[in-house]
Amino acid sequence: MKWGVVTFPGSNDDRDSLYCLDTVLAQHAVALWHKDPDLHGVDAIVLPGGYSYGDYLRCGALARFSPVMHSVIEFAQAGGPVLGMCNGFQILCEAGLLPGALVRNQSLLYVGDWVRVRVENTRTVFTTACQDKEILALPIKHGEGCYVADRPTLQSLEDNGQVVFRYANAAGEIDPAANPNGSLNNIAGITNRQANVVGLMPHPEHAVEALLGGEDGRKLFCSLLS
Amino acid sequence: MLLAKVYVTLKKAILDPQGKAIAASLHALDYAEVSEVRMGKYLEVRLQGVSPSQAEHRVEEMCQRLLANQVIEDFRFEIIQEERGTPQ
Amino acid sequence: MLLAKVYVTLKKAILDPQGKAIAASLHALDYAEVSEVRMGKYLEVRLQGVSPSQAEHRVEEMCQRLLANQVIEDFRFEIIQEERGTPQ
Amino acid sequence: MAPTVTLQLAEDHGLTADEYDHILQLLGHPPSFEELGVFSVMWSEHCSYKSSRRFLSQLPTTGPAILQGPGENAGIVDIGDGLAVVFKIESHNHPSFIEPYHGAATGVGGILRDVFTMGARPIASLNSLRFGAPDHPRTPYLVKGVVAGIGGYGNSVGVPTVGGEVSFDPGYNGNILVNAFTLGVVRTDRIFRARAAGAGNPVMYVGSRTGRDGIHGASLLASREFDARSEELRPAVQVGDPFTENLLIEACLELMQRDLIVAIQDMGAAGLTSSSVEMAGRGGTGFSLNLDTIPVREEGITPYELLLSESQERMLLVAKAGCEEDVRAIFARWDLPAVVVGHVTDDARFRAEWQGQEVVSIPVSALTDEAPAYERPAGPPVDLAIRQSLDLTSIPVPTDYNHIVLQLLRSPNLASKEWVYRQYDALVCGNTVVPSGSDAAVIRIKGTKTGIGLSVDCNSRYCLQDPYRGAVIAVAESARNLAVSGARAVALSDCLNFGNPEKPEVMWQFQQAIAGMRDACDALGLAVVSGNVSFYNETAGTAIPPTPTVAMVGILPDVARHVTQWFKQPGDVIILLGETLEELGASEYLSVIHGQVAGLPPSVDLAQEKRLQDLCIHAAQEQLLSSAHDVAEGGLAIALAEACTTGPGPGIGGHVTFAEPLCGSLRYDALLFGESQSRVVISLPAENVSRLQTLARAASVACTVLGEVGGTALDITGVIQLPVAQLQHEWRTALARQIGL
Ligand SMILES: Nc1ncnc2c1ncn2[C@@H]1O[C@H](COP(=O)(O)OP(=O)(O)O)[C@@H](O)[C@H]1O
Ligand SMILES: [Mg+2]
Repeated sequence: MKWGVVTFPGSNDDRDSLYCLDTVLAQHAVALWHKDPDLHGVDAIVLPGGYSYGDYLRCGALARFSPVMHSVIEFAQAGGPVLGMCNGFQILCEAGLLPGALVRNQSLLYVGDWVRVRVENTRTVFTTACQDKEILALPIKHGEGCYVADRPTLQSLEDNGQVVFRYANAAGEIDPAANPNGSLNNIAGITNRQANVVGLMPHPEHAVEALLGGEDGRKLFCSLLS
Repeated sequence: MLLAKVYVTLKKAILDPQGKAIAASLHALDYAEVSEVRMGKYLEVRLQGVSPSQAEHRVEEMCQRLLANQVIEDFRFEIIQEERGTPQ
Repeated sequence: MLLAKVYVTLKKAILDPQGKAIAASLHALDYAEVSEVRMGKYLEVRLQGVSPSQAEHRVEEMCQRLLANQVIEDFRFEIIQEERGTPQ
Repeated sequence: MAPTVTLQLAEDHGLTADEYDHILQLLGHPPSFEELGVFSVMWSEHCSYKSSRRFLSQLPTTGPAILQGPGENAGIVDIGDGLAVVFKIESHNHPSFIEPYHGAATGVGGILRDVFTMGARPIASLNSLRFGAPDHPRTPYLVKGVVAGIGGYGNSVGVPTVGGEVSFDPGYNGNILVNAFTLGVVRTDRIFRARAAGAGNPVMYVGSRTGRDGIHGASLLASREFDARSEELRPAVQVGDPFTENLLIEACLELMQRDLIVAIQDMGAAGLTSSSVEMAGRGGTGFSLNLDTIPVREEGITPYELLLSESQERMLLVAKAGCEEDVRAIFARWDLPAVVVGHVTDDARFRAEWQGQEVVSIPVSALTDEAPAYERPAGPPVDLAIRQSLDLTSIPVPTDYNHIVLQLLRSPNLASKEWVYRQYDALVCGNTVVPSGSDAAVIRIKGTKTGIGLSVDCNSRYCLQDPYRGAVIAVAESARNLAVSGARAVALSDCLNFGNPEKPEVMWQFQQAIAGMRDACDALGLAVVSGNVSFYNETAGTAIPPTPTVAMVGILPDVARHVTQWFKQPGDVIILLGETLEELGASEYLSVIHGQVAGLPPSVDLAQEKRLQDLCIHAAQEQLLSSAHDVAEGGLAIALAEACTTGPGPGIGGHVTFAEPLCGSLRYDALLFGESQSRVVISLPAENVSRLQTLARAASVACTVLGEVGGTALDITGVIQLPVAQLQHEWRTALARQIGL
């Protein structure tokens, strides 16, 4: 299993994602460079967090046009596993690989914290290792993580079970009070129809070591290994 | 030189917390007459060596491809002639 | 109902990282004709129960006090009559 | 056309008549307009330290682990495994008051450059913030702007903010403090310094283009009192570009993996001028710049502006002759310009030419060694004795202690700072073991067992009442915050924020604070390896309370053995280490409950402090402790309340009973809320108690069993009975409520 982690100018969690994959999970992982359309034969792609191109127009807007993304889009359309975390999720939406968009948190404040998400779909390539309705503790750190989509889109997401993670409270209930950014239907992460592309605002790559606060994030990466 | 003034606004259906917050602050400052505030983007794009009609079509394309995200935003723009070196 | 269209732009000499990055991307997308991009804010402020002339002076005040950060930004605005319920 | 230089013009540049005469002597002719600009910034307080140099030299700056003390862009401490940490704290006070968002943001950007310019990858930041009264009309605006700016830059650039401090005092109403700290990690064989060498070597400019940003930020903003005229200085405010800084970090670190450069330095205050002069000065060489080659952002920038612009995200480096292309290639990969703008010379002069003529030619030493140094008159404020006197009998002993605990927890200085640090990315870089929320932040160093402890502290009320003791306590408390977390303090960076040094009482405060820091460092075996002096923090003639901020760095040999401040395990025994005296002077209790700022700060026995800290570190290494929390502002009662409430989740209660000698001997309010130093509240499993007592006895540290962890209330027999849920709610929500955020 060979992983590729894309580095865009302004990516921050790219190094952390690589560390998570190669050092913590002992995977073969390589860095992919935004200017290089060659995917170097990777089997799975991670779009990391950070502020690609400064996120200066809209989060993820400028990244989607970088040379590597053309290849990533083809890779995804051919069924290749693609995981977008935080900024990576925003890029997937801007690139049209996932529906909807991520806008400014309702609070208008950046929020860095640990949250709970409930696994709503265990059939995506990144959630097969999770139990249905399992609660994962994951960190978030974003200013624009409020998921929005028009009614029909939202409806079809729900109807097709494309919602993968929802913000939940300690009891595992989908509680508005547990929603850190105002996302519609407490959506924290979604997948495409083929369930090979997953995007989420939380940072599973920052939840793989007990020393650093938790290991629930391992499940997403291990799903692909099992 | 040509100047394209591009206005990007949130679709009506998308709520606008920034606009809401600004309206609230204005009310706090006793501007009771304010009934609504919507927050958008205003971009000035300066163009060289293209005709106004080419510009029309190029800027339309820039907006569709990059400047606006049509899932959540609408855009409109106007193009004006600008005397050298006096961008306003 | 009155609609104040407020344009807030960075002062000329102030660095505009956003505009810079957007211009770079437009070039990468082969819009070579783009010579400069400046990023600003566009606010729609709807006003009720004030006359256009009152509005003029109230909105000027709002801009100075809240809407623009005059340390780094300039503003201008125009006020138009808006037929009920058709904000564009 | 450049104006002709006169004494008047020199004075408008912030130079005195004497200083101008000295310049005439040094040059032998009147300076050109550009030369005047260069002198004015290099001789400004901000760049020349003319009022502070003499006294800073009293601070201990060496030690077995110290690889680099003051004098470079940042200090360096060896942490073993062939690695070192590089760190510095710096102020950005005036810009942040004028434009809180961008002022704070560019403060973060600046300190980052000081660290990665030495070859280190920045991995953690702290910030120390001082605002005016909570109810001052400008306070909410400033708090929101500053915090958003620190987050906006730090989060985007990709360096975690893992700790800091915030406090409020009317003394900062017109002059807030924003002190930013960054720590990086570097291989000891890959440290870069800013010493130019090798006549003929090309000088290269990398990073953002130069605009008219912040002309005279150093001389006018940072080196003058604050008054209405500051409004005119507004154009001096700079906007930061964290995206470009992010690229600059990666490009510079990539560059430093190769053997292509001799020296590198960021362009900070006084921009191109100071970085050139400092690099040449340290290397004993000269610099010759061709200003026509500087990449510019707009047309018509004058040579004067090019020399003094403080545009952000720029670096100057001396490449090895012949390596220009390789350097250019690396920066091109990151889409950054890298341009040759001059070369190193052997004539020890700073030269700049523009459009074929030399606009600057000054001996480098005239700008560095020859810069003025003053021993300004110093004397205590006239009302010192009155201020320091406190008649406790005039303070009524309260009856309802529950009420007082709640009032204190609501005070913005004690309330949770969660509203602030939730806006920071504390996790990026993947090293954060303990983020904001405990006494010290702890980060791990990848590839080793080592952890680094970080804390930034200063109680400016203490410093106002007694700057010597206040500074001693700032050092002692920040080291204690590390010790209770399991880390041994090694070295610190200081940010000395004071008023106008031309006033004897301010100079006296400064000298007292230096003496206090020196004595505390000597006693605790600490070195000062970097820092920054910020004078002229005044508004309309009133100085801020003296604020010598201390950012402490320490080491945990085994990061897994770190300790946090909150109770964890029902049944654990609660113990107080250290002695409680009847000390209410300058306390939060006195100010919040009785509206008084009076008396002397608590006394400190540095030998006792050292033994206490060693004990805490030892106990952590033996893994005896479930929690450890130092007793600071608010005293023992608040320390206990914090141990109950500050952990993740709903918290946990504690039952405490005061026996002799604690009670009886002193006033109850002093027992509960006095701020006697060298005290720590720990909790530990019953089976570890006797071992701990043995260690405490050996260290001759008083060790008093207070009670037991458990239940859902903080219960101090006979005086305090409060549900943890209520404490937690009050404490968590107070800041936003009190400030109106
Ligand atoms: N501006 C800030 N940025 C980040 N963390 C902060 C800030 N202010 C306070 N904190 C965190 O809040 C906690 C309490 O701060 P403080 O009361 O100053 O601790 P202490 O009294 O032990 O020094 C600490 O963990 C500190 O790091
Ligand atoms: Mg403490």
